[in-house]
Amino acid sequence: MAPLLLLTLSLLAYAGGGTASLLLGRNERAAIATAGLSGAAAAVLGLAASLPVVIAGAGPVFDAAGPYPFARFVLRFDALAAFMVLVISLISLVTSIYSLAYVREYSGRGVGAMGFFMNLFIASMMLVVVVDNAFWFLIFFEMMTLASYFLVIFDRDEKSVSAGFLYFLVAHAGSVAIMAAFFILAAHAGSFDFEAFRHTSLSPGAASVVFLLGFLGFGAKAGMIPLHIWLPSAHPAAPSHASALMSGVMIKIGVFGIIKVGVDLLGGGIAWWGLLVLACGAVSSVLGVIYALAEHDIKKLLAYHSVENIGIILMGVGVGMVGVATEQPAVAVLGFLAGLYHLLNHAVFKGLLFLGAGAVISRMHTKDMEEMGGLARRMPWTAAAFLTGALAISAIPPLNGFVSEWFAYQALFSAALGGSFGVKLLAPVAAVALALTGALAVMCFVKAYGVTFTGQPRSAHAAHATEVPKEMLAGMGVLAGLCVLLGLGAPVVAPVIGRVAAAVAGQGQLALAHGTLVAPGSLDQAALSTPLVAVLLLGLLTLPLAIVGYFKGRRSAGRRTEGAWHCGYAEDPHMAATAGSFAASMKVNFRPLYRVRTVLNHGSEALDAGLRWTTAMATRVEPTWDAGIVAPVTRGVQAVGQQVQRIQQGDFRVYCLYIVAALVVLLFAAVR
Amino acid sequence: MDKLALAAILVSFIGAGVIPLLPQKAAKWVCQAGAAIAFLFVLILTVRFGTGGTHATTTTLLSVGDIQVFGLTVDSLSVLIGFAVVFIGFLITVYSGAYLNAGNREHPDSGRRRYYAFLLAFIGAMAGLVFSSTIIGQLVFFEITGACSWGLIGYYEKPRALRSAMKALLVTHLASIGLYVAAAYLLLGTGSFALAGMAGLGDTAKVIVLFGILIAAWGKSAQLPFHVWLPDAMEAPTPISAYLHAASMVKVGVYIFARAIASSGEVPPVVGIVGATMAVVTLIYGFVMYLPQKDLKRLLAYSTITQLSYIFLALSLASLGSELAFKGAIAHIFNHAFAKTLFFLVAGALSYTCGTRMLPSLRGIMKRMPLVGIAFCVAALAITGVPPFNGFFSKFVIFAGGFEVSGQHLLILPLIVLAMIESIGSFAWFLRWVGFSVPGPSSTEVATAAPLPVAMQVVLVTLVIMSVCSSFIAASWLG
Amino acid sequence: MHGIQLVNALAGLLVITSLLVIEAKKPATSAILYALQSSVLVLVFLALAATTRAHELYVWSGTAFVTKVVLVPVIMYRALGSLHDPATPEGGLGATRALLLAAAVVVLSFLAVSSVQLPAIAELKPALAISLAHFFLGLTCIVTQRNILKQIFGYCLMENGSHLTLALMAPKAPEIVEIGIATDAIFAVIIMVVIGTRIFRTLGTLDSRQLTELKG
Amino acid sequence: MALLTLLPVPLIAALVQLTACHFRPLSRRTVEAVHLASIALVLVLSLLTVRGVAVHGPVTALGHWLHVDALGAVFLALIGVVGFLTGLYSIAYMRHDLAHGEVDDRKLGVYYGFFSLFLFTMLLVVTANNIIMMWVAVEATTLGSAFLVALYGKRSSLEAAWKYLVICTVGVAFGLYGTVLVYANVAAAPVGIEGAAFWTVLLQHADVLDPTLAKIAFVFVLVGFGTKAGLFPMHAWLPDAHSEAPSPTSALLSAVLLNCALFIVIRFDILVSKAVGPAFPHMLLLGLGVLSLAVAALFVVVQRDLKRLLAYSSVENMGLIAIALGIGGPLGVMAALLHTVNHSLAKALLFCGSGNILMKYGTRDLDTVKGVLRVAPVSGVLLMAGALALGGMPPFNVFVSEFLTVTAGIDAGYGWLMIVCLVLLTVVLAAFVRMIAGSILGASPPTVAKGDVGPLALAPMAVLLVMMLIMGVRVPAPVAGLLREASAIVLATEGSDALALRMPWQNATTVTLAEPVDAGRPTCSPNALRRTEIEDHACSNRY
Repeated sequence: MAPLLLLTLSLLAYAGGGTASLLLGRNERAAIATAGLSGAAAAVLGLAASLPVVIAGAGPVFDAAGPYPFARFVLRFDALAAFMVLVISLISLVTSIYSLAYVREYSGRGVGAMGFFMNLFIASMMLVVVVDNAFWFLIFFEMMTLASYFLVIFDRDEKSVSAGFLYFLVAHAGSVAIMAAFFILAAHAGSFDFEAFRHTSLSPGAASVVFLLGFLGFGAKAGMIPLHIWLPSAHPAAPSHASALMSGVMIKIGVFGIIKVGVDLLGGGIAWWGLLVLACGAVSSVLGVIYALAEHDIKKLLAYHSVENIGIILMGVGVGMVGVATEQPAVAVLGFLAGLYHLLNHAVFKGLLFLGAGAVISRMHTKDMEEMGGLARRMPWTAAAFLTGALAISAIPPLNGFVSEWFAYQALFSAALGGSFGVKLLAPVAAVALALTGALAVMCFVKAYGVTFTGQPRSAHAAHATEVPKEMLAGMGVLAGLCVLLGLGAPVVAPVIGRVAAAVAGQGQLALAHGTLVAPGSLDQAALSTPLVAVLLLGLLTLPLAIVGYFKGRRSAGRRTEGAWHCGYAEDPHMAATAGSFAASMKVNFRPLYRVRTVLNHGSEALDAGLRWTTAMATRVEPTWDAGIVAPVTRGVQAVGQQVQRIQQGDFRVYCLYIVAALVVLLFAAVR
Repeated sequence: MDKLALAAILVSFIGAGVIPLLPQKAAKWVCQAGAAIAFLFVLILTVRFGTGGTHATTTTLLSVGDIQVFGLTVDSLSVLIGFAVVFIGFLITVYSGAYLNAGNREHPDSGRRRYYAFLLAFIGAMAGLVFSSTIIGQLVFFEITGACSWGLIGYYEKPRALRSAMKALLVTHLASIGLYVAAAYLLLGTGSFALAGMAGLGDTAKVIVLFGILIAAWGKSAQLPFHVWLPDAMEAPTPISAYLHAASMVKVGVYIFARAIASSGEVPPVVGIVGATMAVVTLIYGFVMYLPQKDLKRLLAYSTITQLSYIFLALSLASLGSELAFKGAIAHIFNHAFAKTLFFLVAGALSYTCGTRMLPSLRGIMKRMPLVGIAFCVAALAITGVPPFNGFFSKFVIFAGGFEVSGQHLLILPLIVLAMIESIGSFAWFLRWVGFSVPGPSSTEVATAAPLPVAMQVVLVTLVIMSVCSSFIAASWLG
Repeated sequence: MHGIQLVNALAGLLVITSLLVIEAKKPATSAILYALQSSVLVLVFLALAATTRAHELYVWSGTAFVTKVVLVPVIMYRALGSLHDPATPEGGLGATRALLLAAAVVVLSFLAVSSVQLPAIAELKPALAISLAHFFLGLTCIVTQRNILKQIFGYCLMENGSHLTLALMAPKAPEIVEIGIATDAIFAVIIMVVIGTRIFRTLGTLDSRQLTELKG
Repeated sequence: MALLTLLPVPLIAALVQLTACHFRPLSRRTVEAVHLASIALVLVLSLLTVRGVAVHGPVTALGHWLHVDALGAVFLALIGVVGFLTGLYSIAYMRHDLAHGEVDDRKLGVYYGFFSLFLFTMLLVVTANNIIMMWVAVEATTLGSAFLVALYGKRSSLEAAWKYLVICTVGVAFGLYGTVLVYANVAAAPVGIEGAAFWTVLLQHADVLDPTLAKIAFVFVLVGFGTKAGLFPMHAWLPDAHSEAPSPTSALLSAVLLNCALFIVIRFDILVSKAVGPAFPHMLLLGLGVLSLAVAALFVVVQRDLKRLLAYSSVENMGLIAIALGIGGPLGVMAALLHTVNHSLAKALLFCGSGNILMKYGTRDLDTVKGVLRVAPVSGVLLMAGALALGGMPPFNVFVSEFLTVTAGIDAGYGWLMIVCLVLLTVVLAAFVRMIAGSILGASPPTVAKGDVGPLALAPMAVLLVMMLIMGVRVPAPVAGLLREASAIVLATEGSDALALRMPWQNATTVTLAEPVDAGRPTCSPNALRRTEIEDHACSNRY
């Protein structure tokens, strides 16, 4: 079937399922099932629609009249859009399955509405990426935010409401910036169609303004530092499957938008745009991971990792943009490849991690890792899935995270080889940042996994936790499998994404795979075979086990199980490293960077103070109109009136004199 | 078709004249019936106009010599706004019937004849103004709406209410001097009161007429420096605030300005520049005044002021040559009417059920009254311009028009940017209150709320639907 | 003596008599003096009639005699008999100041009249000036006197002044006009007396300063 | 001859009643019957006369002594209509006073007698052709109404009557000087003019007037009759007399008497304009008008006595009419005449309303009168509508003439002055609105019994309100025609050049199309061209 038809069906399924879920509100089981199943079905349709286009590298365009003459409803299902639809559908499929069980947690709190907002959220994300008219783009962009806002505030407590406020505000401000960018384009193009934008050439100044506005707006959506402030509070507040979508997919819309504006609409243009993106990406990645390390709240930790990973994606995109601007096709394609690959990967493993966190939280009823511990024994499947995700996000080969980060390195290095001074300077620095990020991410996930799943339970909930239902496990399982597949299958996947990247860069295809090898353009530079790595690693794992087995002595068997103070080896919850102790050294070493965050918080305090001052001023100004103008005028008129009343003082003899006076004055006027 | 418009106007006035002669119990029904009939006429007119090829027609009803004194214009602009005004008027009469009773917790009342008579007369005056083809017709109905507003603001007869009523009347009357001057100039310049003649005026006369109208419009639409009356006008019963001070009467100003702009052909740019600047100044002032407001209605009053500023901004842009902005302005008049009415009626529902409209004591509405909670959210989002609610669509078009014009007039660009920033700010502020009031556990006032009468529920639902749909109606109507 | 000079001289006499009316201590005396003055006015009319050969003026002088010399003084005299308010101060200006004021008014009137360019009254200008001055003296009486009865005299003096002006400037006006004016005057005096009487009965005073309750 | 029978009717009624009550008071029923017959006959006859004027042109009777042209007819109609309605209202009002012992049977006879006498004198003013007779009639109105003012015999009413008498006689005496100057001036003309005191004659020989003398005469006339018309600063008698008189009399004083005085001013304005050009009289009228408007607006806004408030409002409206006259031109004159009519109707309504308040509350202190709408609903509604109308709210008539005045002013180049006037009118509106808010709305005091005054008192008011509404929505054709004729009379002498009367928007082609000046009716008929022009203006009052 035609991709567009499938896409339409998919959208209809989301809409229908969401509405049905809302209408079924009272019947919660049915609502949950409707929303979940329709979401899954729609996601499958979406996958079916997008996969062929992604593989083919190009897709159809649909055009219909809108309510306003300027608002033509144009859908453009090109490679990038299809790729985004693919990512969305993938995560949506998983979360929909996951939700079948997970949402029961929320029964009695309006699960019908939750299903509605979820489906609306997904549908609007899909529309954002495929629509090709600025007007509709903004509408769907805002609807996406709106739907997710309601998911964020779903708990209706003060914390989630304020998180939702911050989230929506930043997103809305961003959308207004984007709107402004589009208006400038439209003013030159005379139309709101993206197609017209593409064929408009702006002066460098105007183009830069447009790009900066778009970068701000989409960067805010992407959660890029310093526009990330909303993210660590909003993602944790939402239900976990929504967090998975937000973190896994929605923030990618921001990246998508940056590519859209910078490359697609403005045509790549100027090199410093790419450098700006690159620099922001580097900063985001390092700071994101450092902040993540300090978090004890498991979902907040994951949220900061999203900031980090957005940084990595942006590094790739930045390099891609530099490549386009400086007309280095290989660098461009490689950069976008790295970015898009990581985009996909991050969606998968971050989705997995959030679902895992959701599974844990659904049993623990807390997000604080300090109260967890030893869950691996009680929730083995969840633990395994979480571990896979953790390994993937830490870029441990042969999982997918490693592949895309490897591409990112390659992109940075090849960019550093050519190009201007700025690129030469910045690319290696970014590479170093990437390395640092990778190292810290490993540390962070050692902490996250270790503290949560290993050791002794640190609370009653933790001690009595049970495995989560099958639907949830199935969702996580799919994603865990994908982590492996996208890693091991890199030789197959990379060329496909490469085609998308090439389409984005407007360049020819780059030869990326040679058998089981993945190479960034040319074999001379570097090559990677994830299957081989996997085999080697398996071997590496088996070898120590064999050695241990061989040297297994009596000592370990005769270990005393007494408490430590009784010279035994029994574990005690207090012995395990806690989340806090893990990060303590980091906190000391990176104190200046943490202070940045404090300063940012101070920034919001300054904003608060400003607001208070303005409010105080307004309070004072408001009555001054009455007190300063209305009252004086009325009182003045009254006072003048009372003065004038003296004319009529009562003595008619004086009145007679008035007449004489009038006569005299008028006579003078007459004979004058 | 002009017969239908005339019938709608006359039905309302006749009904209003009859009400004082009837017993008090009948007043409510006569008022609702009158409004319903008027709405029916306008509805038929709308449908017939929409399907009948949309020819603009002007009929002269009263003329002396060759001077057109009063006539009716039926064109897409007047029919659209007329529909909104009479439709909302009808909804308000329905709502009022339920609102004005002894069960009202804030203002227990029996619904006196005066209320219904003024309300119905107001509907007629509003329809008359919208369909009027001459400036003198506009002036007359302008003044009548002012008088009705005076009668209704002071309805509760508290000294404060009476003072506010007087303030509203006098401030708008003072501003109407501009319209007097404009009408005189138009007559002297063209020998007719017909607005259609404005295009034929010389540049100086046109500027004088337009500024006259603009000043009157500022007064009626509560723009700086005439805005002082509107926040105080919130002493009126809430349905009145909704109708007069959000949906219709304050739109008189922008409407007459829109008509003038539409009729005057080429407009000297000074009008647009002054109009846009004042609009943005008001916009920012209005926004800053959101901050200290604790009374929901007062907050809404300032919000009305800023939204009207948007319309003024759009009309000024239209006068500078942007057709897009003109459509945006009209659509915004239409959309904002529904959204703001909804918001006011939500406030009314809250004060009816909870006995207060002070925001800090209204929490957890969703839990106790889901319908009101949803309406609250929809209204807030519609007003602040979040898609898919109606406010976004018209605001978008207005901004688009602004960028379109900014090429020729450099001053416009910073103004538009300021307006966009204000739009974010006002969004933030309303979102804050939505977050504060709608979700979460109920406060005592909300938890012990009285049930909401069915009539009020029906009206709220209708308006919620319109808050989503109206922009599409406006869009398809204006083409 | 030439007719016109006679007229002018008699007119001068009018000013003096009017001053007497104003400054008379007792209202009753004023009534008598007013009769005296009115008879001077009748003489002026007669002189004027003779000079200008305006036969209408004979009728005028007749009516003037009846109303001003007979009726008004009688009415006033009778009214004053019943109204006596010792508490009301005489007010007034005192003889010296009254004289000075009269002189000033006359001078001003002469100045004013000198600019009038009417051939018919070219020779009667002194009389005309005096008639004007007379009118203003009446006004002065109203303004300066506190006793409301004196104000009635003030009105009568004004009446005489304007009457003289009329005679000087429009000697040929129809008799009926004159009758109308005279009727008005007599009725005005009657009504004033009636209301003045009622004021005295109700308020117990004739002091115009007591009549300042209505103000603002 | 309606005109010939018109004058004796009220005179006879007055004499009968006054004579009767001097000897033995008639019964209430008898005096009421006589009164009713008198006012009804006056209404019918005056309207018949007016109709005659409208159809056949000016009416002249008693040789040349009586003359009614369209201008006079407007005022004659006003006297007839307002006289009848207030007369009708008097019956209810005086019955109430009688029942409450405010008056006795004798006083009732006096009241009705002087009422008719007052009517007679006013009829005489507008019908007299001889200018000195006109003066006599004006003086007589003072004398006729002074007793009405003093009717209650209270301290304040006597004081008001005394002031009214003194100030008006002094003021009107100046009017005599003006009249005599004009007469003497024309009479002394070398060509020898017969009947120089007759209005119709004077008008034809206006060119013989000496310019300086004409100016001086106009000043005297303006001050003299302006006193009677209540123009500032000669207005001082007005608030006292209006507030102390019985309410129907106040209505008559304010709605008709002031107009009669104004009528004479208009007459002299025509004459002097013809002699020395319109600039001078118009300047004076405009000046006094603005002054009156400004001062009266301020007086109105601080006034706490209902009837004094209405009285000052009369000063304000007279000022407005003077302004419109001062502006001149077809629009201005039309506005002035229309406003005369409109103000009369509105003020009659409101003074009657104040009578209702007096009947219910026994006071006119606005701080004491509260909640009229609850005590007397119909009176409340009528008063509210009337007050709003007088404040210039459409769809009532006052709005129309105010708007026309402003338009005329802007046309004549007085744009800023008109804005000032509008601001002052806003001040007046504020006063009325505050009056309504404070006294008509609100809770009623417990001491006042609920229930409206009788239908006999309400009916005339309702009629007035309906007339105001009609005049506001669409001036009936006969009225419009009469006003048009009347303004043509005023305009006929304004300038010799017919083209000067052209409206700004009429281009030269319409003028060439117009018929040549016709000489059909020499004194007052406008030529065809003018007629069309005025028609064009009249439009604006019939929106």
